[in-house]
Amino acid sequence: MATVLKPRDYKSDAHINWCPGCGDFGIVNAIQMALAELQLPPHKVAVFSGIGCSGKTSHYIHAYGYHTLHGRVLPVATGAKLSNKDLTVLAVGGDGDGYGIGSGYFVNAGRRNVDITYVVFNNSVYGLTKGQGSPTLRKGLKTKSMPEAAIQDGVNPLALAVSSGYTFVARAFALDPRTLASLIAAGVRHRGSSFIDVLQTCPTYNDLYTAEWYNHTQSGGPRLYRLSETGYDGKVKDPSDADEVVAKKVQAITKSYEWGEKIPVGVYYEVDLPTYEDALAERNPRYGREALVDTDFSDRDLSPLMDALR
Amino acid sequence: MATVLKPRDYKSDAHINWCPGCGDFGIVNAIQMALAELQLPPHKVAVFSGIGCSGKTSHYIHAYGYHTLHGRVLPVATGAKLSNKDLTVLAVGGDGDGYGIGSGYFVNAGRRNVDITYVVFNNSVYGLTKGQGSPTLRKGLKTKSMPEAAIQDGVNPLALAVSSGYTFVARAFALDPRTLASLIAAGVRHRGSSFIDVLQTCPTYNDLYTAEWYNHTQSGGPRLYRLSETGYDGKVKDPSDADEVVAKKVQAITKSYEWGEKIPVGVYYEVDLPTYEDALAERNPRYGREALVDTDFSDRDLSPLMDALR
Amino acid sequence: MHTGGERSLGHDDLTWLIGGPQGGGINAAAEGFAKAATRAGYRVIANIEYHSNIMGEHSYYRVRVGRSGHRNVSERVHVLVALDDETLVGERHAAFPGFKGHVQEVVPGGAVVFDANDGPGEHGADVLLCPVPYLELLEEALKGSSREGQASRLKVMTNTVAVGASLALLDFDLARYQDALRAEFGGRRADLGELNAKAAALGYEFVRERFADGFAFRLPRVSPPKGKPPMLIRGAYAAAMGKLKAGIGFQSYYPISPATDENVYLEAHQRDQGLVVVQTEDEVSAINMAVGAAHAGVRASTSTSGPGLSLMVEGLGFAAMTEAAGPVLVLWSRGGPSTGLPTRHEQADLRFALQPGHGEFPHLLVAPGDVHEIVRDSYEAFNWADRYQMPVMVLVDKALGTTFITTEDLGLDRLPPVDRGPRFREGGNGDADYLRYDFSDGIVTPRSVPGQAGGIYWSTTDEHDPRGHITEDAENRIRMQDKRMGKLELALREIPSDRFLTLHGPKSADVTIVSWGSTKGAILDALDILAREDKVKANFLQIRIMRPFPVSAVTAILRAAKKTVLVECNYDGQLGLLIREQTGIAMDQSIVKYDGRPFSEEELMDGLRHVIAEGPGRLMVSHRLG
Amino acid sequence: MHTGGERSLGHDDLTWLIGGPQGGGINAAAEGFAKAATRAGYRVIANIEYHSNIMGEHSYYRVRVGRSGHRNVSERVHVLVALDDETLVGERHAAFPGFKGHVQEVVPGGAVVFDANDGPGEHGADVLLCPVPYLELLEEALKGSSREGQASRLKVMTNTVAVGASLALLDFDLARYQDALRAEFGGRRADLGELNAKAAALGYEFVRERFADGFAFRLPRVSPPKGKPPMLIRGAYAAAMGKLKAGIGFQSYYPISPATDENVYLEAHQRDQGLVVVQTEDEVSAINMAVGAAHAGVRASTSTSGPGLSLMVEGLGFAAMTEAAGPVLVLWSRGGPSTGLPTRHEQADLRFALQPGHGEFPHLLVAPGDVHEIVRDSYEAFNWADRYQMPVMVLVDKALGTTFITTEDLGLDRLPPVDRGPRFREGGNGDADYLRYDFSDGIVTPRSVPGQAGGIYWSTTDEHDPRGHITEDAENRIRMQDKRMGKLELALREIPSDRFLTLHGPKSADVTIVSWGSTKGAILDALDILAREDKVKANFLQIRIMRPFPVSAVTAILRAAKKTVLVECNYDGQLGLLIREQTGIAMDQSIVKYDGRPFSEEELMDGLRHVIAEGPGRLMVSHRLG
Ligand SMILES: Cc1ncc(C[n+]2csc(CCOP(=O)(O)OP(=O)(O)O)c2C)c(N)n1
Ligand SMILES: Cc1ncc(C[n+]2csc(CCOP(=O)(O)OP(=O)(O)O)c2C)c(N)n1
Ligand code: SF4
Ligand code: SF4
Ligand SMILES: [Mg+2]
Ligand SMILES: [Mg+2]
Repeated sequence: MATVLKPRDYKSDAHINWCPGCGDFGIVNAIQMALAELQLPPHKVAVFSGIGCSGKTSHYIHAYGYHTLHGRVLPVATGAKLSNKDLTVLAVGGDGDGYGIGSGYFVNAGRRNVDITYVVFNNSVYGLTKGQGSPTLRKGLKTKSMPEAAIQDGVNPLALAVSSGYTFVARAFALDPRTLASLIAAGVRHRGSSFIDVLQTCPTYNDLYTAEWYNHTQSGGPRLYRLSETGYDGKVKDPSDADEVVAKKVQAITKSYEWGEKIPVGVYYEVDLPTYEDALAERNPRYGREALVDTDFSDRDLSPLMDALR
Repeated sequence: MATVLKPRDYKSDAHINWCPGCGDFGIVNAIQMALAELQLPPHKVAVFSGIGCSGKTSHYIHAYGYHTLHGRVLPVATGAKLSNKDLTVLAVGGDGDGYGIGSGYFVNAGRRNVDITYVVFNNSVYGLTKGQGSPTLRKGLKTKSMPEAAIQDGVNPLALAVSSGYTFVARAFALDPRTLASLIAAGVRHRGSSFIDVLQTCPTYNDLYTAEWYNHTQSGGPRLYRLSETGYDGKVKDPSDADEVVAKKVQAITKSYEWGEKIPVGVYYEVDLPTYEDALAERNPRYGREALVDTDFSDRDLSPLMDALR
Repeated sequence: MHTGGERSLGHDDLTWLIGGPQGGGINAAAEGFAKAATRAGYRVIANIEYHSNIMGEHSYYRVRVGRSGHRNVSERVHVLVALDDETLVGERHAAFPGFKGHVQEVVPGGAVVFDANDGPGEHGADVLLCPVPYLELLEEALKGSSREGQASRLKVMTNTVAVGASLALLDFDLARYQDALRAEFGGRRADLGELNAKAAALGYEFVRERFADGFAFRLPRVSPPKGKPPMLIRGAYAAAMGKLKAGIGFQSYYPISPATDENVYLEAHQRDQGLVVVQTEDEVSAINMAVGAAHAGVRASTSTSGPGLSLMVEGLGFAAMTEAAGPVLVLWSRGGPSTGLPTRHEQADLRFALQPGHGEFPHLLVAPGDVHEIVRDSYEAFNWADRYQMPVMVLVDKALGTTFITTEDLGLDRLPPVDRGPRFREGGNGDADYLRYDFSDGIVTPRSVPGQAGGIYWSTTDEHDPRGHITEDAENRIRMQDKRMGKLELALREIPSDRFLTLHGPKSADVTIVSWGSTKGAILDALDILAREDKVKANFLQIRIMRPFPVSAVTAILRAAKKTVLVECNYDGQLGLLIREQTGIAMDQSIVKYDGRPFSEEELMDGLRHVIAEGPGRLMVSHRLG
Repeated sequence: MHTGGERSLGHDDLTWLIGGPQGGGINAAAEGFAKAATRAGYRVIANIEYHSNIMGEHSYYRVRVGRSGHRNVSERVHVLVALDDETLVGERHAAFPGFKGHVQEVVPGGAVVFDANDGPGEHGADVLLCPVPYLELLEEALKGSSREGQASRLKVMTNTVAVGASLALLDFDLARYQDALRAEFGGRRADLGELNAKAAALGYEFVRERFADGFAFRLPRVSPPKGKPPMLIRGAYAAAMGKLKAGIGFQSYYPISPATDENVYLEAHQRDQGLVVVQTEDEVSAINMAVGAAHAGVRASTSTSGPGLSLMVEGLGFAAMTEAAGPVLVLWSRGGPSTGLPTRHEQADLRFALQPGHGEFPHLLVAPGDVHEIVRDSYEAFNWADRYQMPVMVLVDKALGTTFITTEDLGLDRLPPVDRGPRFREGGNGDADYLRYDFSDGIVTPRSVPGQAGGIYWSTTDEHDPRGHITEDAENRIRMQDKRMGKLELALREIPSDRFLTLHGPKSADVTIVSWGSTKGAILDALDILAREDKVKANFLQIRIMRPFPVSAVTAILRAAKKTVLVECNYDGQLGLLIREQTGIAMDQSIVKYDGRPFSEEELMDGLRHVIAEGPGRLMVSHRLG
């Protein structure tokens, strides 16, 4: 392998079977670009995915790949990361996977702040099961494959993420892989649970949120704009300052309701807080020194445990 | 039965086996008071509960009572309500039940806005399984029965509820059943999904959030104050005004982070929006006219369906 | 496999297969042809194989057409219609053993219709090659229309060209197919219907002129049946029909293959049939909503597949413990384990469906074997749910759900009446007297529903006393468990014995085939072939209700059998295990298949001939079809 | 039941029972006494019955003490210590059949220690009544201390008075009990230890002076064993010990009775044993974290009970399909179905544990029968998980988890070595050559773990090719399914046959008892009694590994058996069903119990005597204990 790793070094040779023009291509490219940017040896990376079109992603990346269960990607990734803290762990999955069947795990993973990066392919449909409305489809909307318009409201993933405790919350666009790549890289660099909601086009089933729709508002210009360009700063300067933390959370949540003619992308919220791994290391210093998977437990002494029962 | 229904008319004769002094007594009393305030015939009320100390509540109320599964109370209640829209449906359960194992259902029920009222007994512990930390216990805290302090963050149930789409979001205190009763009655009157987080003392396991703690801050006064007394108004005046809706949501979420020396109780957020049942009635006017359970389907004509296959 | 004499099968047994990339319109093409053939007076069975993918992977539809009708498909292809190269020569990107193309399946004297730009690959000597310039013909069809010059955008219409082309070989009445096309494109898209009709005609003419002459396998004009034409129906719709007829009010579901078809069908009929269909956030929610609805007094159901059932078992225990009147759970099995083979076939969920959850609780499990049985069982499931106050599972599978078959009548008029089971009627003292879980008289307690005056009760998933309150008392526990489990014996006594099983064919035979569910059609066809070609007298014990298990009837039949052969589409021979568990009787031989596809006629015949000739044991059969 | 001759049992078989309201400290009281007795040189078995409730419901602890030791508890109470009225006369608030009090269980010549304010209710003629003024004696004990006057706040200490009182009857060495009390209250609470010791002494004196004279059932001073005293251990700890010894690194769990005990024990040892224990949001998360950890190369486990297993089956299928090396799932069964009887006993999850999820996949299921077997099986489960790359379930239950028993040695030194199974070592070309799911040679492919250079692989819950990528090819499917399922046969061949089952007692016998799991102790005791009192020659086939099932060994033993009697704590006789499914052999007779409590010695003996005398059939036994 070359000394300098290129995005192509993270491509597997699996046959890709997404629809032509699917936004997922942009996301998988962005992940490969991000890994190259970070120069991570492929064998030190593990990609976990849920089930859905998006779930196939782990097969397409040259790294340890786990295509898990529908909605369970976060617990699986968490178990692996806690077992090998030296691993770079990416979790990916669809919006149905993450915000529907997986919403309980989405909320609870946020509370833990394990050092993983979670990328959600948000196309507002269940792609692989043929285009039903997903949890991000708003009430009243109807994509072409739905017999009836949605009669329940869409979730607000960013507000949910901030409320749940993610320490890095961002949104990006699948058809702008370069920006997405740098956000993913930033998410990986961030210590703690990073979450990136990726607006993804599904040309096959979603005829509402198309590339055209994202790129052109009624008045012509692009719908997406960068938070950074407006002077927005989502990063908490002093994590010990509870007021600043709340203010930044509220700021992010307020922004998260912006959806329509203008949709912000970029980092909504970021804070540096101790991770779950930090807490485990505090409890047991050896955990901080070596990965659990490398720990030799053959020296365990159970006699104190037995003596306590005598 | 008397013409005027009293709280005691909603008491069942089941033997109550909560610990002496448990905050749950206050909540069950408040529910009975609310039902009396609403003068609802007991047989037109169905109470659904999860599993936990709190889950036993349905047994103690004289009304149709369903003590369901751990974490599943909302789907069960939803299925029943949609089947009989004339029923008054209360869902109750613990904080572990609702915000932990049930968090996915909590989020997704919010999106539907079915006309039910959900009361969560928030004691920051898993009572019935002997005092483990529950999802509302904040990081670093340790109740007396825990071997180690919590190393994950607590959820913010109110922020989660607002983000998820509940149309009535409130907080109350178990040891003030009178206020709680009026909030529950308001929640029942509200058309749509009402959610009330009830701060509940667990004298057996939670030695942090005790009655004493709630009633006396370090400086002496009570920790809880009423939102209404501060001029706070959580109610959306014009539900069609998207900006007002977002502003009120953000206001509620901001308030929800207030926790410590001062804790607000009362209605954080309220908005009148069409319910899921309204949407069903729009789709099928008969649904609006009579409860599904009363509908006679024996007149169904399947010949058009068969003809379409010929 | 390709024994002689096939040409003589002529129009009574002809297999037409169309293959192409997923999302490329082969469903519409094949279903259009199948419908046209049915309307033309033929009987059809048509099944699809496809990948868990939206676009691009190889998918194919096998349509078997004849006068007298078959109940299973055959591997012997008479006309192959290839929309792409992979259909001809197989999966080029497969790193490990992959599908090698359908050309190999074409019988001597058969034909291949393919794009003139593709090569047909290796094929039998006696196969007629019909290269057709799909795109050129399509361009021609569009000429002069408002869509002229859009051929590459409308590329999916080359399917119509190809189908039209194949019909010329068959001497099939083109107008019938054109009618089907016009019916498909109604209203605003009527011009597309016309253009398609034209494209079909151009393909038809192209082949008629160059290749059709002397082609032996034909579907000439026959006199179609009088009155309404028969239906072309598949299990997914049959289940929905049964449910609707039963008065279903509430269906909750979470999308999953192959259950989605039934759910989407019901969803599309919400307005005209007045039911509520809720798409939930997951299967846990789906089953629990259905339990809530059942308790509320509505006929409630949910449909899922294996992975969904793994999430629903908790809810089944809840329903059983609280003696809810349902729900009815329709399980559309697919290839397992885990996510498995989402769009493929298997009968591997029987054991799990027999014990769907922890602890001991009653439920009823029925496994219909064809569309008629699906209608009946999906309907009656609600009667049983109400009568025995327990969840009822209907176990079906991908093959049953998706395979279209011609039928005149679904038997809706011959169903037993709706039975809502014992209901509480308010008497004297109201609530105070009413015991929802009374065990003093009889096993099934009359139920009230919320909203009903005087009928207030409590229920809990904990063990409970007759009033429904929690108790851990030993004596009460024994009586409640006896009450709940006793309902299984009650059902066994009350349900007519012919609902449990059917012995097809002669009462006494040299070989008794034992099976369940979707193998029914294949086995019935095989009985005919065995009798006709092999002079073997065989019969078929089809077990339909699996729980409660009809021990004595099965024992009697199997004790009398000379040689028993188990046939199942799974690895373990799960029905065999159940029979042995319940009766002690082991099958003499078994034929299993677990390659993700249902039995073809040839696979089953190969297997049966082999085991009839050989000694005892387990035989795995598979012709490794695509 | 109360046959004569019991007085002569003397100190070799004495049952002491303490009952009182939940949360009222009976655990500490009983465990203190049990530990004191063990240290005094007696052997103890002690089990608790309690409600799913935190405070107030009736709970009781039965402690059986003797020189030679029993493996099961007895109903014949020699000394009853009642902390409340309900212990004496039963559940007053029960609307339906309720528990009637423990006084009925006291043998002739036995005694009841109770609060002087309560009435003892109906009791046998020959029962010694010892009313003791609990609170007054406690007040006296507190006198002069810093806690003087706080008796009602420290009311839980009346337990100590009561226990002390009972020890006088037994002539038990009071100092031993006082030591146990002092050990319990260490550090800052040392003064409470002293006060308790004083309270015990006052109770002791009160009874010694008034009632103890001539009481027949005594536990006099004996010479305790030299060296370290034996342990008093229960299954929950034994499982944790086995896991720790095996090198467990990761345990995830969600709280649920009766699994919580094991989890909390491991949690308490995170610091000193270096493992990570994660309390998750639910069982779905717990199993999936454990699967993730297993794939990451750590020995990973989770523990739950029936309702949790219903949520974990999805994850088990995932582990099996991706051939993860584990996790180990310890299933602590309780009374079912659904939420059921959360704190009560049952063996009703066997069938579900045999097919835990949809589709067909391999897993290993072992059911240890006592604390020593739990240590061994919990340990070896990890070896099997690594060696066969499949999930392993250890099936235990509430009775095993909570029953304390005296033992000298857990056998940690006699365990087989740690075996991590076939591991991938980087060779030549790295990733390109490595096939994680290679089926070309052997059944278990060496595994790499993420982080390992050259070992990159893919995995999926879909069917996959040797590289781990999705494929739906028929040939590949067959080979992958054969590979996965074939590991069960490999395990059956490789695991020593004595790990699968044990035939206890004489090789040939008139009666062969067949059972599994926690009934072991009861049956071993029963074998002794049958031989001694009934002159019946019986043996006991204990089946321990249930999947893969040891067909030939079981068949051989059962074919040779004269009369087989199945014993199980469930409704269906689930092992009997499994045996019949696997061998065709039906049990001659069965004894089942499903009242939420384990077999007492008397229940089992009643049952055995009955079925030995009578013809074939199923007998439900229950003495309807509290
Ligand atoms: C337990 C379970 N239920 C249902 C399914 C079927 N299923 C497969 S993918 C999918 C939804 C995919 O939607 P999403 O997560 O948004 O991913 P996308 O395909 O849009 O990328 C569903 C419901 C499954 N695999 N497992
Ligand atoms: C599926 C499942 N897992 C675990 C349990 C065990 N369990 C019973 S109650 C409970 C937690 C109760 O906590 P909470 O919901 O906060 O209610 P509380 O007792 O505090 O009122 C748990 C984990 C269960 N009944 N079902
Ligand atoms: S269905 Fe949509 S999300 Fe799935 S591969 Fe096709 S375009 Fe992409
Ligand atoms: S444990 Fe806590 S929540 Fe449960 S009954 Fe006792 S005081 Fe109430
Ligand atoms: Mg999606
Ligand atoms: Mg709680």
